Amino acid sequence: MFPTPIERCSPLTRGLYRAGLPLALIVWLLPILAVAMTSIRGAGDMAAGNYWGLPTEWQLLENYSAVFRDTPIARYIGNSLMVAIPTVIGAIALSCLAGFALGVYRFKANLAVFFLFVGGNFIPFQILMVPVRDLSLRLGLYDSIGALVLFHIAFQTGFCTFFMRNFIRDLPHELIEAARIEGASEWQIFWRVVLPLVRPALAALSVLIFTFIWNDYFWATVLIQGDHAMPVTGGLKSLNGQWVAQWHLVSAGSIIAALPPVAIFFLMQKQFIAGLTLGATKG
Amino acid sequence: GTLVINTDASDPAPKAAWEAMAKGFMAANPDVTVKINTFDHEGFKTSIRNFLSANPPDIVTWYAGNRMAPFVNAGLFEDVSDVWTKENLGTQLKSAASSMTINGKQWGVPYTYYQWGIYYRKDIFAKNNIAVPKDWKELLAASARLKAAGVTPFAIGTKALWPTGGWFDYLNMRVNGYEFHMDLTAGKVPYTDRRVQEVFDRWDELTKPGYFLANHASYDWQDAVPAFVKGEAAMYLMGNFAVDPFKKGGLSEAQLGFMQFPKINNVPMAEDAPTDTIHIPAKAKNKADARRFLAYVASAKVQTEVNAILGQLPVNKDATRPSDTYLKDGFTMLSNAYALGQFYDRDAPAEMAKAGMEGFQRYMVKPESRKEVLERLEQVRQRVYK
Amino acid sequence: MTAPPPRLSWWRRHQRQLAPWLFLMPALLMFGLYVIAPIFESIAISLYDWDGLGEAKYIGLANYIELAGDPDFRVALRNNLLWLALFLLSVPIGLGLALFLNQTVSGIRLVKSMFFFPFVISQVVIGLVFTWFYNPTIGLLPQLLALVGLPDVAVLSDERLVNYGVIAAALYPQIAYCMILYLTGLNGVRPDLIEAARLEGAKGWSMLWHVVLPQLRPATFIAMVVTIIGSLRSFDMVSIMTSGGPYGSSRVLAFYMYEQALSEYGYRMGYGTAIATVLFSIMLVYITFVLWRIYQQEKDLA
Amino acid sequence: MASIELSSVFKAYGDHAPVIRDVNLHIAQGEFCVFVGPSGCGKSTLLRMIAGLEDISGGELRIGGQRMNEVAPAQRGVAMVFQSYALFPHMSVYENMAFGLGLAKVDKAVIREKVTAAARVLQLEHLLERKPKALSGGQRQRVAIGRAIVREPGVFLFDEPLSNLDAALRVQTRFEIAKLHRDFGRASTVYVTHDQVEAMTLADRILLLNSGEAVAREGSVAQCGSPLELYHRPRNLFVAGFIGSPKMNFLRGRLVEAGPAQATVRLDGGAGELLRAAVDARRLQAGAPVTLGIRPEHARLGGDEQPIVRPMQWQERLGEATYFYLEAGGGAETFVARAPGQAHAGAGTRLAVSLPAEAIHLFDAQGLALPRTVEAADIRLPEAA
Amino acid sequence: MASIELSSVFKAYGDHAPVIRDVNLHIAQGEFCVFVGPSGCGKSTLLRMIAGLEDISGGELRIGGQRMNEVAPAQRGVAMVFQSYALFPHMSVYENMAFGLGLAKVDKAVIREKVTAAARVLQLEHLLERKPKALSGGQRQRVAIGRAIVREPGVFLFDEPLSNLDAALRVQTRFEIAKLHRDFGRASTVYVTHDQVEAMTLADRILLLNSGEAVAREGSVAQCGSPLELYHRPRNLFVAGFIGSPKMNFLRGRLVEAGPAQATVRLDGGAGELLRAAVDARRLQAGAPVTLGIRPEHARLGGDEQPIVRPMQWQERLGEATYFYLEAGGGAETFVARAPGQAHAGAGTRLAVSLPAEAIHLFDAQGLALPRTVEAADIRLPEAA
Ligand SMILES: Nc1ncnc2c1ncn2[C@@H]1O[C@H](COP(=O)(O)OP(=O)(O)OP(=O)(O)O)[C@@H](O)[C@H]1O
Ligand SMILES: Nc1ncnc2c1ncn2[C@@H]1O[C@H](COP(=O)(O)OP(=O)(O)OP(=O)(O)O)[C@@H](O)[C@H]1O
Ligand SMILES: [Mg+2]
Ligand SMILES: [Mg+2]
Repeated sequence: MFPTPIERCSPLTRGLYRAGLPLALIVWLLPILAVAMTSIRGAGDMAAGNYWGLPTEWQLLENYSAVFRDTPIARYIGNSLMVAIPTVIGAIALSCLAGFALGVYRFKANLAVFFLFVGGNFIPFQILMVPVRDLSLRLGLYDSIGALVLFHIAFQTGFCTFFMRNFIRDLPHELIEAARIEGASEWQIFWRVVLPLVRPALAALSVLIFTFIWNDYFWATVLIQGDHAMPVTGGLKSLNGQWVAQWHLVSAGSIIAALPPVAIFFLMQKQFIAGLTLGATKG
Repeated sequence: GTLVINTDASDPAPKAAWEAMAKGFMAANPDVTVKINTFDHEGFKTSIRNFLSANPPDIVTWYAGNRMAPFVNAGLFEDVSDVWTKENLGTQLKSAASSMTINGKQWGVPYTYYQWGIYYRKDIFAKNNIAVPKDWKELLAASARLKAAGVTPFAIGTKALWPTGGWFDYLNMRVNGYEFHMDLTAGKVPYTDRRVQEVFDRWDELTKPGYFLANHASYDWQDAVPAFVKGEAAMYLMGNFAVDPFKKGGLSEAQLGFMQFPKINNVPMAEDAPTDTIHIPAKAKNKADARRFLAYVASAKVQTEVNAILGQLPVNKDATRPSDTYLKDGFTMLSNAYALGQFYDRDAPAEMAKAGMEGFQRYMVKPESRKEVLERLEQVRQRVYK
Repeated sequence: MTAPPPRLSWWRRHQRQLAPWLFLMPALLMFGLYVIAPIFESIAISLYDWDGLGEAKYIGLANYIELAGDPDFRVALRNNLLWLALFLLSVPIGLGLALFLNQTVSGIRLVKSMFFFPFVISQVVIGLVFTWFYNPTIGLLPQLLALVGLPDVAVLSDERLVNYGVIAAALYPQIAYCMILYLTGLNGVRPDLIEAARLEGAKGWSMLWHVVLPQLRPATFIAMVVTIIGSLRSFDMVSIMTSGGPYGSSRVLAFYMYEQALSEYGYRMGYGTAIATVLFSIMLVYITFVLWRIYQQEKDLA
Repeated sequence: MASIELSSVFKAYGDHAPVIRDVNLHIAQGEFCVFVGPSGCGKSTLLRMIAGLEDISGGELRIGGQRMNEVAPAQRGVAMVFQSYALFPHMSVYENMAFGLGLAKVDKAVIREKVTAAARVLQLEHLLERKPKALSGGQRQRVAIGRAIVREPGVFLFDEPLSNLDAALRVQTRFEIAKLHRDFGRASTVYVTHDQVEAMTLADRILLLNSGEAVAREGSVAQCGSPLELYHRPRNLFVAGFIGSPKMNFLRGRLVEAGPAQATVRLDGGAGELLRAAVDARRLQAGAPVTLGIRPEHARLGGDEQPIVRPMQWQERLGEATYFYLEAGGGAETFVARAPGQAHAGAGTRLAVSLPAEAIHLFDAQGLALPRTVEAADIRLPEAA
Repeated sequence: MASIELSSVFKAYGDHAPVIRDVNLHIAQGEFCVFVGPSGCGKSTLLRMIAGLEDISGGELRIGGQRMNEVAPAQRGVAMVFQSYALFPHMSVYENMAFGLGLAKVDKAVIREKVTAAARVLQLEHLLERKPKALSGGQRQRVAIGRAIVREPGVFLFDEPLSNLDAALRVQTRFEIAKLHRDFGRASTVYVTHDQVEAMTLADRILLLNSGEAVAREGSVAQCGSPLELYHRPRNLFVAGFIGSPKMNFLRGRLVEAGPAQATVRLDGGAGELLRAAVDARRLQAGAPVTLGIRPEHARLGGDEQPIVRPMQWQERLGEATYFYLEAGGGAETFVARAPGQAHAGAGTRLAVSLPAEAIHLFDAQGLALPRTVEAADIRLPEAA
């Protein structure tokens, strides 16, 4: 175990470790594996009570196409994308600007404003439920994708600003001063010097926010009522109500809903973890 | 013009029914375009509050009874007494008239309802030599015999709470009668009343011996269906919508029987028959076409067609009777019913209903908590109906 | 380059003072509109009796007085405390996993990323999976229990077990989260300190306790922060797995306020926001502590 | 191309005591001025005020005769090279160098010409497409200089530009900077460093800054003059101790007699030796406490001109030279003397060190130097036959 | 307390070429051995192998006569001071120093006694309750040393312990380390540094390590000997160039004549001067290409013993000394000569530099030094009367 590198341990320990690793992985992922497996089970297996063993028939295509055919899951996924992507763009745009202001300039209210964002980011967001719902109603956005997008942008701006500010403040201040001496205006400093430098942070944040938003369930419940705007988490929950005891379909639906964030995580793992921990460990 | 309809018809059959209605109406009224917004069944119950005030359609679906009261009181539903008078709905929709009336006015039009009752396994009854119970004693005896044979008498899944409401409704209506039940759900009687205690005395006779499916609080009503289908349980107190999953599960008409909830005390037999309705929001834009639509839906012909698709009962007394065995039985039963309840969660105000069903669930899981449950319900009653 | 210094426009002279506020404006507007103002609005609404349809009626502290005597609220509050206590288990477990995985053998990167999965997947999915896992007829848990000869239990419908069942499901992603934090923290452990300690004779527990853990303090801090916040915000799992049942015994504050304010049988906006306000004040103590710590750090850096 | 004038310049951060106090300085066009001083004395602050990166709390700054206090950095005609180089990591070398000209909307072709010319001078031509990350420390340094020179500023500012380079590279880059200054000689240069050798070798003039309470007492400027002036004629104890390495030895004593060209001092410690110093101490009274200073390289071991005898504690043989650490006595620190590399001695040996009168500095009780009466004996080497 | 023996020690990381090759070294009990060499040559690696922090790929390590290859670091009786100090930031100074003893389950009272004693020696007594963060660099350094000495190890290991300190502090701490070594004289010490002055002044013996392909050719050890041995008798060009600062000047030439005590060389560049060198070059044939080396401090400006005349490019006046940079000619780099501080010359002046025969080093075409025939003229300073 850390900090002794395993190469320095006895061959026995090393062997145990190597064998234990996949075992631990399987136990850890058991719930997910079971779902994956069930999502390709045939109805026969389900009827026979074979819920946890290896599937006897493989109905990968049948189950998944059934999900797409019989339920509006494609619509849900579309909705999720339509919520997540604009949110990511909006939250990041706002927080870049704000993070730049807080990270670069020394002014009196700097820390106070910063704490406003950080503190807002930590509140139990349920407290916002009733007012945000009312606000959306007044704006005529209730039960529409716009309502979710605007709220998510605003709320995520807290976290993103926290993150961007820390990142920008860690940039060498001399770069900004050098640009100033070279004759750059404040906007040019932001656009030509700082923005290109925070690109890794942007990637990290985008990935992270995307998964956050994709997985949001609470606000989908609060702000969305109909299938026309329901993201996939909420959709899955309501499908679960219809699919009682049809676990192979529930599983396939779950897998479909889980796939995009997992795929993004796999593709951009480094950014994801960087985002998570940079934002976090600075706290 | 355009007629916007918001419905909760997210399940396949209701969806088809509404599409048929829209099509029929447009055929009859070529000048009107019908636009249906379908909402998730559960989500609809919350979203209706918002769109009624913010962005009202011309027609909404809803439920009769107390469930409609908040909207009527908040002035969100249109008074449609004129339609009733004009179309003579008072007679045609007689059975539902009282549940559509508040302050002497009618606030919408019912278009479908269905019966509740006990579905049972004929084959298992036969195997165990049990006749269809006629009264409480026989029901208890049958249950005892089933239990002895290793069969759970009653399937039930109470995770979603409302199935407990069915049991309470029936026990109360059979023990104390319809009027008392209505007084109770209207908040006029304390839950600690001796007569309520008697309901629970009867209920105790089922819960204490363990006549309900074990772990029922883990299941939705559909989760309990397999137990019934597989013969692990022999009876199921449910609405008629359960027949479809029973049949899909593989039960034939030879195996599946329907009976009225047996008599307990000597009171007139009333039944639960939840009614689905349509209303015109007070702020609707196209009220003229909406009134036409109401009249259209109220007609016997349309109700016949729609309920054929829905697999439910038409409210209009002139509509054609259904051919389905269980619906036929149900129709007969309801026709002879002393009165109809809408169901606990529609008859009682929402907050009371929630607390009540939660209490019933708690009681069914832990019968020994009966006293606390009732005391708690009484507390809630005092607050809700103040 | 010796051109006379240009007459400076007002904008040029004040550019540096104004720039931060211009940059901040959009974010502040959105955040103020959607987050800051609603907090106060919420607190205000909690003084009213309002069903979201009709007129709101001012009733002062009546909602809070009712809360004080509301057994459901007490249950929710107690459950939240239970969540808080048990949820914190994810910190040591996450640490253990991180220590276990922090080795350099071939393929470890893949293994690590697989271990992150539960965190990436929506809680809705995990909730569904665990519901199924606990299902008394077909779930794996009863089957496993049967294997070892224990009586089967219906975890989610047993008021004594339901909270543990839900929390266990919620722990699953949270452990993964803490593990990620610790894995990154371990990257930052200074090798020279480890070596110095090794020379001093530290190994095993003494190494972990005296040298590694103190260096992981920032990771531990943040893991605690996110875990505590997560436990107080917990909503998804309860909503998915039990909807607060059986008979409300697995309610938590976040869910209870939702139920009271926006659910099918609810629409007591004032009462819901009163619960929210209570939850907020609990959290505020904690947020203040976190901000205070960040403030200390900022002071050190400045 | 531009002179720099600081008149009574002050700087205070927030409500703190001023960091910079009362700096008056005229840097002529083409002059190379080096700021030195203890860490935290405000060298960078002063430089950044000239650049426009810090506000000037009081006084006036003129560049090329124009008041610049309120002018934005970019309009001052200054270019700065930072300690960290501050190259934009996302831009290539070319883009880095062209950045300022681009912002000034200079014609593309002109930019290319100027950048290429500067790159040629700095031998960066083959690196123009690289990103800074792909350069060595010395190359980055050169790019930073290149970025400064393409704008043809009137003033060059350097803030410890060599401190991130290793020893060998530092020497080489130092030569290059000197060469550049000669070639682009019309620009004034201000250069901050903490490296004595850099200061001594590069400066036309050194500005040594005070720190701590001395700032409040006598302003920020400790002494300003040519390198050898500071070396040979330090104004006070602080300057004497700061310039030179190893630092000047100090011995306590009392004035015995003061003549126009020489003074006699009795040392406090040791044998209370009487020493003559080529110093005009007539403004002090006999018996006044004085501090006598002599640099290690001027204290001659084994010599017999005014010898003092002290036990040796420790020696360091560097090959090139040997440093002897002697017990000074009289409460002073160790006395260091430099000897040729061959010299050595047994531990504890009592060694005679001669302190020639013309190498001795004398300071009064306030630490102010008394005027020395000998000229520094410059030897101009003749052209070989 | 313990000697250290390395026999044919090798080290390779993974499948790479060995970093350390064939090191044989005996460090006697009480000896102070300094490792120097270019960056990346493996100094730290070698030290860490002694500490037990790196596995030894081949060969044997003995400490106090015991084979140590497989022994855990804590059991080797070694203590190490890291470049970063590696103080535990969450422990007070006292806890840092007591850590090892506490783990070894030493009695609390004994620990207190030892730590207090060490703190007294290092003047840390008033800091015992502080956290490392609240200490200055020099104090941290002393705590790190304190932590090492409380355990009374047989071997002290230092890895560039002073490189994070500023110049003045570095000098002072250097003295302290030397003093400690004298006081705790029974422990052997291995000290890694890249600072020549540290190496020259602290070492009983210097081990200079090769890097790059020289490692493969001749093993890791370039030369091992006393500081002055390396200074005066470098084994080859690499050692000659590495030791000494500014580094030795090299001039190309050809051997003209070789006698038992002297050789004559004709320089390639310049006027093709004939120079005598006090070197035994008889193993080379006349006409063989040689490299002639002379240190800047030995090349005497204005002298007339074997003068060569070269134009001056540039001078640096440091006050204490003046360095003249001359055009070497013959493809060699600039020729540097050190002169006293008073000396200076006009740019471009042709200066005469004398290269005394006994100061000249000669290297063959392979870079190996030819044996010098003069002893280094050590002058032992006499006790003063
Ligand atoms: N932004 C600031 N706010 C408050 N004080 C500051 C600020 N910047 C610098 N100081 C203080 O001003 C003084 C001078 O700082 P400056 O950086 O100019 O010193 P320096 O001479 O460049 O030192 P060094 O040699 O370490 O670079 C220091 O005491 C520093 O603490
Ligand atoms: N863990 C490692 N894996 C592979 N190569 C390594 C490792 N550690 C060091 N090296 C290589 O071994 C060589 C010697 O490294 P070492 O740190 O001993 O050098 P050093 O002489 O101490 O250098 P410096 O003066 O920069 O401290 C270097 O070339 C380095 O790249
Ligand atoms: Mg500075
Ligand atoms: Mg090293």
